[in-house]
Amino acid sequence: MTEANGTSVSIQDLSLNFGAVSVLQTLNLDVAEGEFIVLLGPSGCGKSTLLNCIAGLLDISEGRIFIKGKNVTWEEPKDRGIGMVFQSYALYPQMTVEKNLSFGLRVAGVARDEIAKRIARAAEILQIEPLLQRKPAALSGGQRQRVAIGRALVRDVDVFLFDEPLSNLDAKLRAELRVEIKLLHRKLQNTMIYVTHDQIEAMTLADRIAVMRGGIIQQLDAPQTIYNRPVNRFVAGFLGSPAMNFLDGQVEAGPVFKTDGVSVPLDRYVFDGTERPTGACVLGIRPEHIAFGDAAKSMPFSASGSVEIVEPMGSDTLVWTKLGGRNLSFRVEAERTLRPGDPVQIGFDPVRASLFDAATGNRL
Amino acid sequence: MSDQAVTLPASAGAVANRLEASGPRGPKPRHVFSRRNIFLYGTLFVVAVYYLLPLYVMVVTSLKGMPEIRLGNIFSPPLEITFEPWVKAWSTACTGLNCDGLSRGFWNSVRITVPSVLLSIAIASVNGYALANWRFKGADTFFVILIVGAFIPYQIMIYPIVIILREVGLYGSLAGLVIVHSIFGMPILTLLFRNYFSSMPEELFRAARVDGAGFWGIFLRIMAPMSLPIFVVAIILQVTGIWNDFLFGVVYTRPDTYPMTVQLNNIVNSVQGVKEYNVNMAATILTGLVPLIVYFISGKLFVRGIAAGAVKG
Amino acid sequence: MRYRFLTAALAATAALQFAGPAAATDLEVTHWWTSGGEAAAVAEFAKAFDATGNHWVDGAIAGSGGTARPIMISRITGGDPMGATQFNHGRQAEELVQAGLMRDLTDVATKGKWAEVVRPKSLLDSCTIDGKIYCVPVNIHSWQWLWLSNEAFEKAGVPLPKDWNEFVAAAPALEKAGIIPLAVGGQAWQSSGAFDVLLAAVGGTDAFLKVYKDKDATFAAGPEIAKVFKAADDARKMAKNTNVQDWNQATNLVITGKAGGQIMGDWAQGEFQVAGKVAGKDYSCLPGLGLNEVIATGGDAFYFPLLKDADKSKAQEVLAETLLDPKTQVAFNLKKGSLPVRGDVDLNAANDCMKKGLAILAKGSVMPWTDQLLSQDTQKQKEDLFAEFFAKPDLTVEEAQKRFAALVASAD
Amino acid sequence: MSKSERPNPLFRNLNAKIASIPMILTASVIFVGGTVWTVFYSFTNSKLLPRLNFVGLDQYYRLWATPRWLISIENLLIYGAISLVFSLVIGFLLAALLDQKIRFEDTFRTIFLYPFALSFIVTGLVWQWLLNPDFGIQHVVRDLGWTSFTFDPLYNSSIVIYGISIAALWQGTGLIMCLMLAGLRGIDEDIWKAARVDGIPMWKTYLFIVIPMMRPVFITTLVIIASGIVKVYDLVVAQTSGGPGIASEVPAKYVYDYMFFAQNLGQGFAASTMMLLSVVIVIVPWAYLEFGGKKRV
Repeated sequence: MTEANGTSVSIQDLSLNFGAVSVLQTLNLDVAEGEFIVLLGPSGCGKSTLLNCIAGLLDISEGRIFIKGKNVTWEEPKDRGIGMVFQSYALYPQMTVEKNLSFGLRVAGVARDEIAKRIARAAEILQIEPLLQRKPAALSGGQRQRVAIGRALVRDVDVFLFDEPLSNLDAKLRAELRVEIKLLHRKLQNTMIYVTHDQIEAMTLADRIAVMRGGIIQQLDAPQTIYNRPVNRFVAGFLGSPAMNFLDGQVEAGPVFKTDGVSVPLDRYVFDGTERPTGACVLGIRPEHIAFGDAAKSMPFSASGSVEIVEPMGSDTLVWTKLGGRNLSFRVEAERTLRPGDPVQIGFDPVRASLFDAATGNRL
Repeated sequence: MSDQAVTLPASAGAVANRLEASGPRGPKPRHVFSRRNIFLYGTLFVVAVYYLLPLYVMVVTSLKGMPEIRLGNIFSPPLEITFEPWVKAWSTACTGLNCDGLSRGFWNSVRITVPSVLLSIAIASVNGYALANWRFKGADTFFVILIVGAFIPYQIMIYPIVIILREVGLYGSLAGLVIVHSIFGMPILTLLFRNYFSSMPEELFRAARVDGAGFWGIFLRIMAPMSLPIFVVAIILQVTGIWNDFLFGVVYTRPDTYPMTVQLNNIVNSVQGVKEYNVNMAATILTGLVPLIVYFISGKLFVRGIAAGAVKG
Repeated sequence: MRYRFLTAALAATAALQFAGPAAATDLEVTHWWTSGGEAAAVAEFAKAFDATGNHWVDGAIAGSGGTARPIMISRITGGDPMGATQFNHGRQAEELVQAGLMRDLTDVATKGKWAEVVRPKSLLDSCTIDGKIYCVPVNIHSWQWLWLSNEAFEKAGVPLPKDWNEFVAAAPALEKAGIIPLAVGGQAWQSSGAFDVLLAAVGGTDAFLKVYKDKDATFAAGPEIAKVFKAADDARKMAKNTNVQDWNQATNLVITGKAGGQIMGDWAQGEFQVAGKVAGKDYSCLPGLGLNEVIATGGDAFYFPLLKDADKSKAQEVLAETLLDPKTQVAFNLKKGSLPVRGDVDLNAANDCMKKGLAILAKGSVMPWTDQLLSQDTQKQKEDLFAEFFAKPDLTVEEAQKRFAALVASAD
Repeated sequence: MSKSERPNPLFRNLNAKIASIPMILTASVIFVGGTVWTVFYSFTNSKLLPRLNFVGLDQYYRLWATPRWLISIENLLIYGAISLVFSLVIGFLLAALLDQKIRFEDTFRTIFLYPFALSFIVTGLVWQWLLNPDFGIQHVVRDLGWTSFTFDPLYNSSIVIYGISIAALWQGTGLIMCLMLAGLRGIDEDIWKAARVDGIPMWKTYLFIVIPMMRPVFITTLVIIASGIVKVYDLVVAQTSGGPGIASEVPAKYVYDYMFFAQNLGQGFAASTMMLLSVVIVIVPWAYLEFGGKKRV
């Protein structure tokens, strides 16, 4: 993962317009050799479009794309040294698994024994040897996606592109294959660019996550950084399940955050810049960072309220209460039995919180 | 829907049973002669009679002798079955001095239909594929022109095409006729193929591109093998259309290469004395036989292909 | 050039002697003669031509001339001409000749002394454009006949009419006996032709020429033509129960006694013959509807497209000669029911009706017909008008005459 | 920049362009070229052969003063309205009936579809015969004793165009039914389940839910029906040749007759141009909206 000295994929000032609609806007992204990058965002954010641009399946309007130091902006997909895995697997239905795997190699005129060698290796890695003579229609979803990955594998390329590869699978299979992809990456040490809207996949797989919205990369960082220090309210809200709590209010000199009868001292909060802003802002705090009961009392901020709703999740329980007139959720251990109406004491350490400008949404 | 009719009440009945012993229990009874069924099959049957009537009359008449036709009722079955009219229609009916019936026209039609069907489908499928997957600038404009072209009555185009064919020296040749059929088959076929290829997963096409296949590689190795239903539809439409064509056949061929429809028209309109309805009907059925057989064989595939080519827009 | 003329002349001579060239040449001949009598007649041509050692490739196109002509013209203008083709002589092929697509037959005609043998002379005039001869007239067809079913009149108990007026008078009796008085097929040219016949018979030759030759629209709107329209009105009333399309289907109604009569050209006679009917006994004919015994010299002619192939060109000449050969003329015209274009042939075999026609011809009572006088365009408009007139009883005589006059005014 | 040259836009998708040459030629040379040529010569007085003798709009004045042309237009409108409405309604109803999970569906479908395999010439001949009052349906019914029964649509000027439509519908509804059936099969089963649970009557489900969902099918169907309507020719020729009189004339026949029978190309071209114009006015904006401009990502 970390001979990150060489740059594998480099995108410079890339823009893509469809007529008057701008889909990607002056985008820059450098992916290091062997790095696992996840492009994360809601649908329509341009993440798949970006991936297709990298693959050469879409012609870009502006900018350049380098793969392995070579300008591939105008190259055909096959000449870019990439392999790609699609959401719908995109297996050729009339060909057997083996033919599916070898199609690209046959097109490229690779020698027959070399093809056999590569297929054997890929089939071994993905454990699909028994399936080689079957047609895609006779495979389960998970098997199909393995074959689709295999198709990228046999190409023996430097860069793997994944376009929401697990979205069509059920939850259990998704978790299994997620692990397999991670193992695969560790084994192959290839550069991988992975598009998903699933934050768990992003968090578990990525070396770095690029959170996208409206054709712009909002934040590009390691998963933990993005989780803990989101650069804006969008990123903060998009990552994390259950979602971060937001409280609208004011920052006043002190600094202190105030909203309907609640004031949170911000002495320990690490501001982004050196300036101490004041004015309308939003305070975000993740449910797991809210302490409960006795532990809450020792927090720099603490308040009391009553339970509104209880959502048992199995491993823990999500409890909803009100703070300053707004809904606030927090986690308690599954063993705790709370009922609506029970009084609760909550508290948190502002160092764990995030503060966003109410107007721009940017982190303060 | 019918299986729900069985399963839903069954489970509901299980619950009810515990509460009320006399309630409905087990599968919901179904009546073969329910009002719905009588209406449904009754309507279908009546409509089917309307559709079959002409065929019935054709077959029955073609098996009757002329005296019987003159006396009788067109719907009554033949008292005495004769295959004479069929033999005559196939091998001895006259047009002018040629008295070899439809037999010659049959082979001419085969010679015209086969290459025309192949060429028109080859062109239209590639067009549809290029339009669906490789849209280049201006392609849509040409496509719109093509679709509008589908509305142009053929009669209007006869003269310009005569001139064009004359200029390229193909007038009167089989090749010329094949080209004409390909041209006029192009709009609807291209529309069908374009719709069909558009409905295929885009990712498949992308995967093939990543695999390094080019325009022709993707078409021949990925798209075409997946497109059996739409090819069947195209074949059916073209075989029927070209086999049944009269206008181009008569204008762009010579008498010794007249297709079957032209000869049918000649036989039917060459009234020598009394109209021989039985021979006409036999000739009519014979002429329609090839497309009819194609339909009967491939009916199911036709619906499937139509679904794929027409439904997704 | 001189050499070619020489060989052509030699070939023509050879053909006349029925010692055809050794190498048989296939010559495709297109025509629209497909009814029983017509097919029998055309077979005579084919027989005679094959006897010269060449081969007649028959290109019959069924339907009417209206169906066949576009196909012939497309082929000639499309650069794939046949060896020879039928047209009605007159103005149908005018433009093809002007465009230089048709072959000049002047040399063949001079050799064969056509100018002397073809009679009446107007036939050859119709083939002549700018002093050159472009076609071979093969028969004389006249439209002006009323064919009557003797059987039908017997059944209705009325005597055979001697002219149109008596025929109209007999109509109610025929109708009462369940007989259609007048059979007029549904095709437009039949109603239009019937009107022209009425115009020539009821209005007279002068009126006919005034309208169609001088294109006198005022006259066409006048009282004399109104009389013709009155007659046409009678005709359509008598014909209203005819449910057939083809002319020979209509003739067949007369043959079988289901209809009293039919206004149709002399080609109808071929149908009577094929059906084994005898003129004077089973059927009767009234030339000029019994009112104006004049024969129009319309008819069929063969035109020869200009061909590149020398052998075929030679065969064309042979065919041209053959068509006018006295024996062929007799054989063909007897079958076809038309009159031969030569005055010097022996027609003893001719039947009653044909002899009537020959007698009129011998008297020189001839007139030109619409094919020679009017363009196809005008003909077609006329057809449309009379098709509508005959099919639509609520199109009044006055309205129809007004439209007819307007048509004459714009005719060419 | 780098070693890869910016490709000339003309050569991008080169293979696709090469493959589209037949289409481009057909569209531009035959359809556009032929049309332009036709329109151009409609301003001349060409007779048998095209010639450049311009007469301005004379051919058009004459066209619109010709009763036969006016009748043709009127007939086309009637025929078009009948074909459109009845093909769609009958086609849809048959498809809906067949979609009820019935037995013998294949048999019924084949029965409804087979006429489509027959040419208009054949169709016309058969129906001309069935509708002939002397030995067709009328004759048979009269023989059964109902002597005043009259059913002679092809021989009655005022209804002949409806008579012609009988055969047209017989021939064409099968295909429409097939298209509709395909469309119905493409509807998500869950829609039906939802409608059933909500207690929506079946006809309402069809009318308000299913039909709106079948828009693409209706569009393809419309293209097929409408192009058939404009082109109607053989059927009329085979059944009535435009008769009785000129009561069942249609524009395509007018064009053909005047171009070839009357040897008046100018007039035929003028009529063609009017037909083309109406097609273009109706179709082009729709076709462009439907097929042009729409970009796929």
